[in-house]
Amino acid sequence: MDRLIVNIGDLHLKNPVMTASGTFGYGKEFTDFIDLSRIGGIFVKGTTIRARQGNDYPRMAETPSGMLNAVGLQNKGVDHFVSDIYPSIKDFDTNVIVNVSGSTVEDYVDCAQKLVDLDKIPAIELNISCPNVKEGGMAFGTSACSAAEVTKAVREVWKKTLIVKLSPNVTDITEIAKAVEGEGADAVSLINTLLGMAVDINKRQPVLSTITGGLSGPCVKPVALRMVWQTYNVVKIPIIGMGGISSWQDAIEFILAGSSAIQIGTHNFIDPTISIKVVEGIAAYLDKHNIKSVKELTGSLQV
Amino acid sequence: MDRLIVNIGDLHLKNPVMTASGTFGYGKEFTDFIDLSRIGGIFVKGTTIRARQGNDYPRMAETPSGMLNAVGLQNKGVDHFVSDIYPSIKDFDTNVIVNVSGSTVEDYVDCAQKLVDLDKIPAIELNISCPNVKEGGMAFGTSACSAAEVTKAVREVWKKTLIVKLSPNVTDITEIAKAVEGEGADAVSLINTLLGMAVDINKRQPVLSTITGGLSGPCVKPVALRMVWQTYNVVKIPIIGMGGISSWQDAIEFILAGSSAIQIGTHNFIDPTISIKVVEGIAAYLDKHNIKSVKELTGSLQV
Amino acid sequence: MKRLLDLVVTENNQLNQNYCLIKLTTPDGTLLPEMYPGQFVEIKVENSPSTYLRRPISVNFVDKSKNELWLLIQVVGDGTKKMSEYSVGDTVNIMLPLGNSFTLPTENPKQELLLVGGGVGTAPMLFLGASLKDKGFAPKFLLGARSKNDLLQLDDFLKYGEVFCTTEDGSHGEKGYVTNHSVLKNTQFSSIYTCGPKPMMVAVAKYAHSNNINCEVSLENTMACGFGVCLCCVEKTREGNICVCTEGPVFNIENLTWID
Amino acid sequence: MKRLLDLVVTENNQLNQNYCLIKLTTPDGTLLPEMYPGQFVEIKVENSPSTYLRRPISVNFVDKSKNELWLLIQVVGDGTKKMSEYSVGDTVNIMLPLGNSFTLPTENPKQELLLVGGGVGTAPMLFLGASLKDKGFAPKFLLGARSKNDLLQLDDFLKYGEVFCTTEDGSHGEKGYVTNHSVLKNTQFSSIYTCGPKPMMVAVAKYAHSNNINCEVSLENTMACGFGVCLCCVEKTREGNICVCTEGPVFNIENLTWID
Ligand SMILES: Cc1cc2nc3c(=O)[nH]c(=O)nc-3n(C[C@H](O)[C@H](O)[C@H](O)COP(=O)(O)OP(=O)(O)OC[C@H]3O[C@@H](n4cnc5c(N)ncnc54)[C@H](O)[C@@H]3O)c2cc1C
Ligand SMILES: Cc1cc2nc3c(=O)[nH]c(=O)nc-3n(C[C@H](O)[C@H](O)[C@H](O)COP(=O)(O)OP(=O)(O)OC[C@H]3O[C@@H](n4cnc5c(N)ncnc54)[C@H](O)[C@@H]3O)c2cc1C
Ligand SMILES: Cc1cc2nc3c(=O)[nH]c(=O)nc-3n(C[C@H](O)[C@H](O)[C@H](O)COP(=O)(O)O)c2cc1C
Ligand SMILES: Cc1cc2nc3c(=O)[nH]c(=O)nc-3n(C[C@H](O)[C@H](O)[C@H](O)COP(=O)(O)O)c2cc1C
Ligand code: FES
Ligand code: FES
Repeated sequence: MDRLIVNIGDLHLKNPVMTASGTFGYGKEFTDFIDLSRIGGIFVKGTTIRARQGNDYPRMAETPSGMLNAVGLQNKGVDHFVSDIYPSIKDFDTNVIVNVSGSTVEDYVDCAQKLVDLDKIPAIELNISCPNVKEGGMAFGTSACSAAEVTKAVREVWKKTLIVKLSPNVTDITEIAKAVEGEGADAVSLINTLLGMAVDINKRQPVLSTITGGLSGPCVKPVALRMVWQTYNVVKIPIIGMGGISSWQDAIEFILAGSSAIQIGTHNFIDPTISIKVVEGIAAYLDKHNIKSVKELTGSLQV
Repeated sequence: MDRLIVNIGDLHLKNPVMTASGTFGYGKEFTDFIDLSRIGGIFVKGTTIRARQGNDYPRMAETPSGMLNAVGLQNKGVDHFVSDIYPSIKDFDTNVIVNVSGSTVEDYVDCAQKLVDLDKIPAIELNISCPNVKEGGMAFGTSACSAAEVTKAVREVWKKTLIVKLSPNVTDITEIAKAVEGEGADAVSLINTLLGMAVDINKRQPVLSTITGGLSGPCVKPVALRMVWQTYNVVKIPIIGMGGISSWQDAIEFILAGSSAIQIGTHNFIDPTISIKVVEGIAAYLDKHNIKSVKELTGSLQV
Repeated sequence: MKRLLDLVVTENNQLNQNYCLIKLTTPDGTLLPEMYPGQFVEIKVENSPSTYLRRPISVNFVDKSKNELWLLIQVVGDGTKKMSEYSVGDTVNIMLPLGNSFTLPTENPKQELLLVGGGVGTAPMLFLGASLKDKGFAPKFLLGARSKNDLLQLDDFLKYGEVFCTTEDGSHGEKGYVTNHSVLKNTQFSSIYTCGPKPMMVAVAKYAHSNNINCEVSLENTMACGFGVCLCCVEKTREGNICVCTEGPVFNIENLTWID
Repeated sequence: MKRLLDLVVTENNQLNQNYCLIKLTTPDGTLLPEMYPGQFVEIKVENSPSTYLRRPISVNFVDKSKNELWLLIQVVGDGTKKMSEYSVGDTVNIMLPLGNSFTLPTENPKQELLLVGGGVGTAPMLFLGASLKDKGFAPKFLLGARSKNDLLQLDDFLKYGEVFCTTEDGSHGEKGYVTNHSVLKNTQFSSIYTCGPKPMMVAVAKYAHSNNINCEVSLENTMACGFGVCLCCVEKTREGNICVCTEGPVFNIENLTWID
């Protein structure tokens, strides 16, 4: 399966298929269904410097071909991750990448610093794009200036692979991508959720406790693909594409549009084996079209 | 049906249900299916100062719960509208509103000026948000400053109701809404299409001739509702909400979130009678909940 | 261990206009995984444009002799409508078993146990009652519904214990709500188990709490995944926000904030 | 006048693995609207999560005696798959009739007319052939397919005229493509009508043009609405971008830019 190998910074992936933060727990929840060693990597749940209870229930609304969530970064904090979770997942035979969130630059830096010594964490993903909490960093992700600032600060303490996850809730994602590239990010991942809303017409209330929430699933795929393509045309660092991927065909679309690797999010809920199916589908596509390496496909769209 | 009456500036609507520009032709195409006098108004196809051939085929891609289009404002120009189309539609017993597009401020102003003397055109909608052509004005719609500029210029020549149609492809739609309100727009309508993309993995090409296109349909509803809600909280002028409405329930969601009236777009293709069903559904909802006027519902979400 | 199985429909009985009882088995005769009362499954609904996520459904009963899983479905939207249209022989993709289960008492078979179900919340009570009887208890059932027509599976419940009913219109059993039923006054229960509409469960929980009766409730918070990864289904408990799909759906009321 | 009708399935014949022939009528016996060869309908497909838009399908035949509309369906995705699963008695929401139609000659019943269909593009040719015969012409059919198994409705075609076939694997008729068939050399046609895969239609158009034969093609551009409001289905013609759903699907090749 050499033809599936890709590299993101110093991060070596046996294949380009990974699972998105907040949709795959810590990987353990999936071991009943799949062999984790067969996927390229796992992005674990958004982690913050302090424990967070998340938002009030209701946190979820189903929408046409997708869903809104307002989880709000519920997690037990980075210290708990280091002491209690890391030991139980560090021996997974795949890349475990921590998704780091914060409300100040210091939060991000402190959180990253706590992870530096974990041998089996080859990369972190800076979540500057969570729309669900003030502290989720979407404010960072919607301005090139502050996106650059947080990237720069974390880059100083984090020497391993640094991925910055971008928000789609912006006028021009390429500006943000260029800004974080300029500060030394090894890769960008996109997209996080689109800010959306649902209304309960019987109660005459918003469905979510937070009024608005993050939209994900197949409905966002066209927007995500467009942003990957736009970004591919302006940055040199690799792109990790995501947003609505629910089949290997979707994954190929993202790769052709410029992704070096992809993440699967919401669809893990519907089919916890989807990541394996995508790995197999990509391999079969390469075979069928006689393509030697998936790297050749990245951005190879004929326009 | 007095309880369905709403006013948008000087525009009197017998009910809040209208049809969106580019999805309803000039209304004539629907007379086989519905009685146009039963809906609040019709927004005709985007009109430009000069005739436009539009983009090359393919212009369409189906997506999960929606579609991408790249029509590119194909139309025969405003003079043709005035001389050939207006006479055949001016006697419709409903409001006919012209959607005006341009690539320069002068284009918009000139186009508006040509429509001023048409008695039966009570309002125009400035499309500063078409993502499909350079000249579609999306550049105007993604900056508060230029949105204000074009609104101001048209306001000077157009004394009847002026509606400005906003682009969702922005970091903060409320800024643009406030800017056009500040220049005297009587109402804002939102959302136009989200910029998206689709890839043909067999041809390894974009599906659309223009690579990217405008996403519409139920998939965009959560984003549209959120933007209506955000805008409702910052402007005093009425909002005409749209994006994915395909049932009366959807329409009620938009009204609760802050819309004074709504437009139905893509769903006209699937069910050309949908506008009538939405009128009837809203009326029945008011009855069931003992609400005297649909005006009371606007923005009445309990949060 | 959680499983993802394609089960085959062996029966689909329309119980009344809104409810149906679906029975499923494995296609190849392999045994169904062990399931416990209170657990649920997640169903992948095909051919429903408005149903993107799986749908959580309680284990209504497990018929070990026939290797059958029973699901009691109330049609409320397109997902449950599509389930109600399953034909014998159809294949259904199901994730199971999910969630924790009711706590069965281990001693004193003479103690009085009450199982209270309202609406489709009666679903998990059948399996719970059967399991209790199996262990030597004599559970009592208290079932509430709008009217006679909405009382489901009465013959099945009767196999496992005495059945009491309330209907809002008085068309069967006592008129009114479950919490007003005379059996609560006439019997000293040591535990109450309940599932149903939230207002009913809250009323039962308050009754149990103020009468010092041990009480477990089964929640139906909206879920996106059902197996603990999305964190959407949380209930506020004394220990903070807790996932209903993994640490529930069954909770002891003393851990919830309802009775405050 | 365009209509939006709920028609009822009276027959659904699986012709082979990928094709089926569906017959529909009105539920109450009212007459179907008048339809002309080359026109199409737009079908609302239910229960298909990936099918949001209606699907355009050609009028394959109108059986006036039975008040039946025939549709020939090739299964290529979920929309057409769902159509192939229609049962007798199912209701299908259809918009019809749509588009223009083939130009039938009005004089000289002896003139030679060739109707060329490839793949599912044979669909409109049956109704066209029947209408021509009705008007006193003796149309010839030239049908191309991958192999014998993909040649559809041969018995029906034979009712209206002589049938010639080509298959790519030579399993029926002449081996090769329609444009190489000997009937083109042996007969002096005054008009050719064609529908099928674009490369085939282009080849036929070029042949006709260079042989000074009048030629009409029926296009299958992707459509969002089917009735002239979305402007998505345009074909580049000598008069600019023209909607295929209203000013087509039938075009005289001299108006297209293919033969340049
Ligand atoms: C642990 C658990 C066990 C359940 N057991 C059963 C069971 O045994 N039998 C059964 O019929 N149903 C059961 N439910 C409820 C069932 O999951 C929902 O009725 C179903 O998901 C609705 O799907 P739908 O597509 O038909 O309706 P939708 O179109 O999704 O919704 C229709 C209406 O139902 C409401 N609704 C949707 N989901 C829920 C929910 N989880 N709780 C309350 N209201 C909801 C919606 O707000 C909407 O108003 C259970 C739910 C949970 C969480
Ligand atoms: C005027 C007209 C008449 C037609 N008549 C018939 C007919 O009589 N019988 C019949 O079986 N089909 C006919 N078609 C084609 C038919 O509309 C498509 O095959 C159908 O829409 C595919 O729907 P789906 O959901 O099954 O596949 P999808 O999932 O939508 O698509 C499956 C594959 O088919 C391709 N495809 C989709 N639509 C078209 C299209 N319009 N043209 C070419 N490729 C397409 C897609 O790119 C994709 O690769 C006609 C099309 C037009 C425009
Ligand atoms: C329930 C849920 C929780 C999420 N939590 C996080 C998170 O903690 N951190 C993060 O960066 N993204 C989070 N996301 C966003 C996803 O990682 C992903 O960017 C997004 O869902 C788009 O991909 P998809 O359409 O494949 O789901 C979450 C998404 C969902 C649905
Ligand atoms: C095919 C098509 C053409 C459109 N053309 C125009 C246009 O000319 N001017 C305009 O302002 N909006 C145009 N729109 C956008 C719609 O008016 C509407 O804003 C958008 O589709 C969202 O609503 P919907 O989801 O209900 O379709 C077009 C949309 C579609 C699908
Ligand atoms: S439903 Fe996803 S964690 Fe409970
Ligand atoms: S398909 Fe909409 S105009 Fe032709």
